[in-house]
Amino acid sequence: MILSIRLFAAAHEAVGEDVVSLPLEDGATVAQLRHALVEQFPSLAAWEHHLLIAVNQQYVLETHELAPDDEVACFPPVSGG
Amino acid sequence: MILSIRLFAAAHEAVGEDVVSLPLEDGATVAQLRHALVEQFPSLAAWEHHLLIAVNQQYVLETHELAPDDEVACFPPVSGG
Amino acid sequence: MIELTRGIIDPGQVLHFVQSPDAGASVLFVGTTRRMTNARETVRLEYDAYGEMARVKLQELEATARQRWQLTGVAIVHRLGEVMVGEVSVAIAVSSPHRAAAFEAGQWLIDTIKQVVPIWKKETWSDGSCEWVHPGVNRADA
Amino acid sequence: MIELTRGIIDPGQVLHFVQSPDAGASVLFVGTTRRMTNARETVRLEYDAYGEMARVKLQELEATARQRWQLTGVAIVHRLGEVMVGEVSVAIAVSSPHRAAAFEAGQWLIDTIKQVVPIWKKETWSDGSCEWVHPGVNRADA
Repeated sequence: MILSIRLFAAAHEAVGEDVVSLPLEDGATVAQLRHALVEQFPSLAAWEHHLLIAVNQQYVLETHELAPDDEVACFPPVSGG
Repeated sequence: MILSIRLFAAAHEAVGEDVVSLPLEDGATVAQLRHALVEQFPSLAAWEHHLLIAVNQQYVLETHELAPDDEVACFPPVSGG
Repeated sequence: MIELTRGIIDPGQVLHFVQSPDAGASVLFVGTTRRMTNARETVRLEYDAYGEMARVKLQELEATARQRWQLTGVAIVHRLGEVMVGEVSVAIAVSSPHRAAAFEAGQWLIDTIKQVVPIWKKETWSDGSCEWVHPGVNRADA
Repeated sequence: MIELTRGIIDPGQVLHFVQSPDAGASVLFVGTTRRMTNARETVRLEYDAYGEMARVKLQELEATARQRWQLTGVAIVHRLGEVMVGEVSVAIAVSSPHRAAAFEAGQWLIDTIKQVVPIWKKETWSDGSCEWVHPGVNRADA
């Protein structure tokens, strides 16, 4: 499957795009997504362990399996308020 | 000495006056004032142990000695806010 | 800033008084005359004060709060006289570079005002009866 | 009431939204862009958000707060885009029959918003440099 991933804040800036496409095996987990993202966009490497992944606007576990229609987003720690 | 004592809230209402005069011996303490007040104004008796006495706009101990020029006030527990 | 007033309190103005580019956090507490207490309906409150001492005590509380917490601004406004249901009886604003300090100081101020500042409220109920509120005093005794 | 806005926030209106004759106590928290952080001067902040998820998370936080505390009203307004020094970036108002609940819920909401709602600030310093604020990330690594 090919997932679209929205990027925000410093992750957006590091990659230079606000949405990227990533080929993943069907049933890939969030952990695999994180790994593939950093491989395809090395500018994210320094952020790897800090990146948060949201699926359908919820935080999920690293073992969560992704589906082709999921709304996926990736961003660094939040700092609102 | 004769002290003027300002009364507030339910103490004012119980006595029917907002200032009363009370003869006291020179050097009388707050405890003596409290006792004399209730003796002269029996309508305060039910409040006796709840009445607060302020001298020169400060709360003071029962052993505090009063002076003729003191600004003395007597009132029940506060309920602002 | 300490004020006792017989006029309507505008909480936005009390907040505005403490806001500053040096304070990242402001906390405003607003006390309002509540309609229902248990199953009884309040029509209005009437606040009386020993005004001179109330001002002295409020200034002491502001000074104490400024010693305990790093505060940029403090404003306390208490209404006197008749206050109808839904109207503001007290507004307390504090600002600080740190939000925990602003919350703690705001809560400490209202808690302590209710304990030591010589202001009293008289409650008028919907059945027309009225009574002074004197915490800790059993009305059966008094 | 949850709102993300690019316009100026009026804290008095946010407070007004939660005031009610059923609530004796209202607490308003206001976050303002602070001029100095340690010895550095901020000129402005810029807030970016994952708007759809931020709204979902803020609604969840309101629902959680209403379950944990007896609240009459809750209003949360967060600014997005450019916010100059001294301007309001967030306003949170809660009302309750009980003041302790209002203080606790207000503090819990701002603490939790800062931890979980996908909003980010970028700080522009007086020397012209700017950087995203990402708590817990060591800038030497990233």
